[in-house]
Amino acid sequence: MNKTTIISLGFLLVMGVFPFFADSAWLAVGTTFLVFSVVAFSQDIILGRAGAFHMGHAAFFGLGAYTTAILNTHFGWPILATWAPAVIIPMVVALITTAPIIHLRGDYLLVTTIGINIIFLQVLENDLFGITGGPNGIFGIDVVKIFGYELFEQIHMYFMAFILLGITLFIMKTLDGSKFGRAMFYINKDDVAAQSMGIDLRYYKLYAFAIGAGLAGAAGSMFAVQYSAVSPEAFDVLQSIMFFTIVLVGGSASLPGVLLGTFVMFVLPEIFREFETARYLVFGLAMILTMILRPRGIWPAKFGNIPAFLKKGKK
Amino acid sequence: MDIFLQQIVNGLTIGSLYALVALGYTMVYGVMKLINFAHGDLVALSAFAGLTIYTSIFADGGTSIIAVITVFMFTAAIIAVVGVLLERLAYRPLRTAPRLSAVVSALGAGLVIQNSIMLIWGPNMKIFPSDLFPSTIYDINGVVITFTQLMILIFSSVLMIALYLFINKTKIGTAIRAVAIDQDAAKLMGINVNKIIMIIFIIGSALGAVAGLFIGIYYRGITFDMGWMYGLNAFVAAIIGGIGNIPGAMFGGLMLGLFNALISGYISSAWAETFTFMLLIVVLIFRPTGILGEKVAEKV
Amino acid sequence: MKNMLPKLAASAAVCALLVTAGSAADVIKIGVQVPITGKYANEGQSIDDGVKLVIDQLNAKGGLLGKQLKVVTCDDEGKAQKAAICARKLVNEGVLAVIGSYTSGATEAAQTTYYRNKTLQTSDGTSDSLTKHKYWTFFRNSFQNSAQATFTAKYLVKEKGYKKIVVISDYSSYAVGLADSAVKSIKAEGGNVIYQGKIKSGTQNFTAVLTKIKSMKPDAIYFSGYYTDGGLIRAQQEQLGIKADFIGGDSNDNPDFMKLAGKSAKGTLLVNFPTPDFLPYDAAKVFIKDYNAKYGKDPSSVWALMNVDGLNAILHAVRKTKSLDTKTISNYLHALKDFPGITGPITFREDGERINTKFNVYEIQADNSYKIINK
Amino acid sequence: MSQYLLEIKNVSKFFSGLTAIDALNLKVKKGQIYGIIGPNGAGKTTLFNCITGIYTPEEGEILWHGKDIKGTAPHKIAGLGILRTFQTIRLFAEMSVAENIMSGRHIKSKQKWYNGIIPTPAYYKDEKYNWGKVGEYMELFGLSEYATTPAGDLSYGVQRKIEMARALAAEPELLILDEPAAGLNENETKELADIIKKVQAMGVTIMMIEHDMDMIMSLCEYMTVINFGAWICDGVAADVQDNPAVIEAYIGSEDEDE
Repeated sequence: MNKTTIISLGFLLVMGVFPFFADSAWLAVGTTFLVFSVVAFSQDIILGRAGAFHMGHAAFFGLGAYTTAILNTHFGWPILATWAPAVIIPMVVALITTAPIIHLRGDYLLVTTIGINIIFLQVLENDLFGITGGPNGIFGIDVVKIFGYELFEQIHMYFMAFILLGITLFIMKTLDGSKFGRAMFYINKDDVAAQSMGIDLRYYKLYAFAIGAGLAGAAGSMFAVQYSAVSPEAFDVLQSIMFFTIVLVGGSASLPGVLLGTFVMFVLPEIFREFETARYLVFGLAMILTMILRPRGIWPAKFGNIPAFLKKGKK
Repeated sequence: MDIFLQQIVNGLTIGSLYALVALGYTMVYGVMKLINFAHGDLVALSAFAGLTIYTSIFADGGTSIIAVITVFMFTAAIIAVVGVLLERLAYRPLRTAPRLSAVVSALGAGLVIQNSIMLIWGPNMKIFPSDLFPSTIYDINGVVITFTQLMILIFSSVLMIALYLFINKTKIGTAIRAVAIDQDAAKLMGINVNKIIMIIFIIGSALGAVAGLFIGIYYRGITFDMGWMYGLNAFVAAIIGGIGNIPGAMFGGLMLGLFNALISGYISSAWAETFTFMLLIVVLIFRPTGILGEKVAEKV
Repeated sequence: MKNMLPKLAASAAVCALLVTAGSAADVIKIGVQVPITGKYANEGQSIDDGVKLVIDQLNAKGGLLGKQLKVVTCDDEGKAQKAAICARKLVNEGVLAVIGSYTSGATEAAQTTYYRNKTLQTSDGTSDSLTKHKYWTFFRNSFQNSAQATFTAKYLVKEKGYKKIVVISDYSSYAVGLADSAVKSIKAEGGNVIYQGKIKSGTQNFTAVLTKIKSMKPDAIYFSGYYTDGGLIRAQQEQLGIKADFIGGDSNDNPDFMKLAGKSAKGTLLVNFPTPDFLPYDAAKVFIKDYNAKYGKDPSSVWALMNVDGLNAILHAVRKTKSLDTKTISNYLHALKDFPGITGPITFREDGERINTKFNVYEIQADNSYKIINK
Repeated sequence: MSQYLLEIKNVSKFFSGLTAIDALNLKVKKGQIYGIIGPNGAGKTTLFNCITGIYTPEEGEILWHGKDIKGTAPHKIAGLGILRTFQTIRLFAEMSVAENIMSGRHIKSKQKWYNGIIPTPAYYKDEKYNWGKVGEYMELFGLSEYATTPAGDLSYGVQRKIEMARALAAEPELLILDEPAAGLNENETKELADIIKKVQAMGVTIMMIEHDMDMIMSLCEYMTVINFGAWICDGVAADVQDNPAVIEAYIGSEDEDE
């Protein structure tokens, strides 16, 4: 067992017992924390691994949420049946929208991905095809029904989100140990060298966007079910900026880093709710300080994820 | 036809404001390769600071040219100082850090400025008095232009021309261009890079302050979170023009203002932002470094 | 691993503490779910202040049913997602009733949670859909969008006889809802809507849309959004020389409208629920005086008063029924007729709708005062 | 099928009016160590960039096994079996040595598109096989002790070796070395020469740019001299050394070493 596995298992254990100590409000915060962690991980695939400056992730998250909401409320699909489209549609949209801009460098990509988010939001607000519910969004989304049971309680939501996070961690681990994950890192660290090693930049960046969007879509679907409502403001650019910041404050491409980032950027503001107006000021200061003191994030990524049999010689 | 010309006037007015703000983004980007996400919030701050200066100094003295000029000078000076502080505290420690760390720091700084405004001036909309400028309206064959609009157009053109000359004809301007091309080489040539960066922040922030004041005077209502919207539009304008390129920012700002006005006027205001970003994407597909941006070949 | 576990354990401990903290039964808790930060912060803060004023006064007089009252505020930032969290939090605090939220969206997102947990809720949200569920826990303390729309349409078409009407809204659920029902009502009255458009709230520059409208030569512009945009639209309309009457929906009723519109404010028509100044109720004047004495300013708008009315109705019901059972209180409220609120008599319909609200049309005078001009 | 592995035919490359390569011709035989020499700015690296697809020459043909590969994307060039190193070392500095070398195995890996999310038995087998290969190349270059060390932390000489190991891990037919001895001391240079010979013995054809004349002369079986992008002469070491045009080209540019 390597360190990452131990950390993941420890974390899963803590989160597994958390609901038995928390009241329903904190359970809601906990559930949202799990959902946001999944989104943060999916953002991290694109930003932390493939190194694409992507600041429009809330669009893919929202697309998953709206897919579930629309299929369920307008077309009467059961929630379970909406899961596949809630993953596939964001994937396809991510591929279509990023394919023409994937070659853009750094900040140019950043601003165009903000654009994707803004266009998505405008589609929602303008109620395109009359199915998005406009600025109101969509209310009254069903709960998951399985074998005749209705999973409507908060603790059910929590454990569904928990399972989703587990699946996400498994995917992240597989990705990091595959040629796909490594190719993303190579591109991130030096794209010219990566190309010369036969790595197709375009393919792997799009691959990152597709996987990232798919996971974000799954999280979005969960989010829609948890709140039984979706509305545009939950998926605006500020939300994208939050996911972007979570990854960088926590530590990009670092599993514990991203979890910490989500905790710091989402759960702490909930805990400090009492401070009301001043909290975002403190928050901004903390962002600056974190970057100055730990430019690679609170818990930076460590490389050297190689099989044990190669680790001979000096430690 | 007069409706079309009216849209042009509308577009140019907002476009010159975008251009002034865009210059701040582009100058910082040119030298530091950093998107100064806090710049939009500086613009908002300038509007609030300007309003406070005006009401505290000229509480009931009515308006005069001197009053208006004083407000502009004071505000520009204050915002320039804030801009320099911003660079010292939030950006300089990160100059050698990964680029994205500086971006997060900039986002954090924006949050700090925005929420400071809210804590100092409150969450409510503040309103500029309507008599800072005469409320004269000129009607030229059905095309209407107000005195304030005229001032915005004239002043921003003068400032932009002055900046252009400053960058291209003076010694400091040459130094700025040198630092933008290669910081290390400039350092070797004896240029004080820190000083140049300070000058950049002074000029950029002061231009932003002028824009912020004009926004306050023209639209009157100012809110603590308005910086984000102006910032984003101006930033898009800077990229369309070719970020790092000063005439590019001016061109981009005016172009975006016009484009927005025509889209809103003739197609749909509900989809204006969608069209803005479509324009951006189309421009970047054909000119990956913006319309006036230079093509940068990477050394392999 | 070493650093991670304690942190998470600590957070779990914090949560556990919070669970046990708030369960003392000798106080009655009143929840306030409003936007304390964000775009609608001033309205939210004003509602919060208003509620606290009433509760403080009541506590000074010995409380209710011999118990002291306590206000628990939760900031929903005007966002649906935060509203859902607030709802759970307030329910958990064991509040008797919740005042809020200010926006319809945040109210609707929290509604079901309150209903399921038998917690009373009173909100000033005006969206029609709020009373659609017929939750027995929900009481609207303001009025329905469609009621205002019907009144406005009748006034525009029948009384003023406008021939070419333009309807503008922003993107908020409230404004779009009001604009949509206004358009429907105007058409039903036989009126002619020549253009319905949307502006993005806060963009400040509305000249592009207005220039387009200018070419249509309308005789009336109806704006269903908020004063922050309404005042600017009015000012820019006059700058561009569009000779049409400006009629603003209820959310334009705010002193800042006049400041934003400047000299153009004169002659503007506003449709609203009767403001306290125009109501012959001393209670309203007393409340405003007390509010001003405590906070050094007036309530930011009539919405604070509406919410206080909702609160007062609930407190009255508790007093009369001598019960803290929400179902009993709800039944009493549904049977209540013309309870004297500070914004007028209060009567609730079966679905929680406040009925018989009257509307007025005000014309803004040169000195920024209001004059009622409807019949 | 051509008897040459790589043929450069009349290739020209221009940069906004400047001629970087001027109608150049050369032919590389399988198994050769082929040298490209010339003063700084002669267009040597530009030539390599044209071969590896980073630049597309405006004129001429680049024939690989007799087929024109001009304008092929860099990652596809690598797929054809042409791998390179860089004049300024381009390693993935923060990543471990083993991970760096693993990048060479990228094109040899047989993982399916879904293996990024779903592991299959074939995926585990493939991973194991390729890491094993990485181990072999680390052994070959004496890098095993650095397996987990970030590549950027190591000395220049070691980094050069990692770069070569990385390229070699892709099992290339043609290995292109851009100034492999630059910045190395005498011992390291000697070691490098041995490694290059070892690589040649493995059946890999090598093209190299080098300023170290001793090394070039002793290693390269054939070489082409270029200046200002144009051909000056080619031949075996002895011929080139005595060619007056070559001497002139070098003397004409005093500042040959940067």
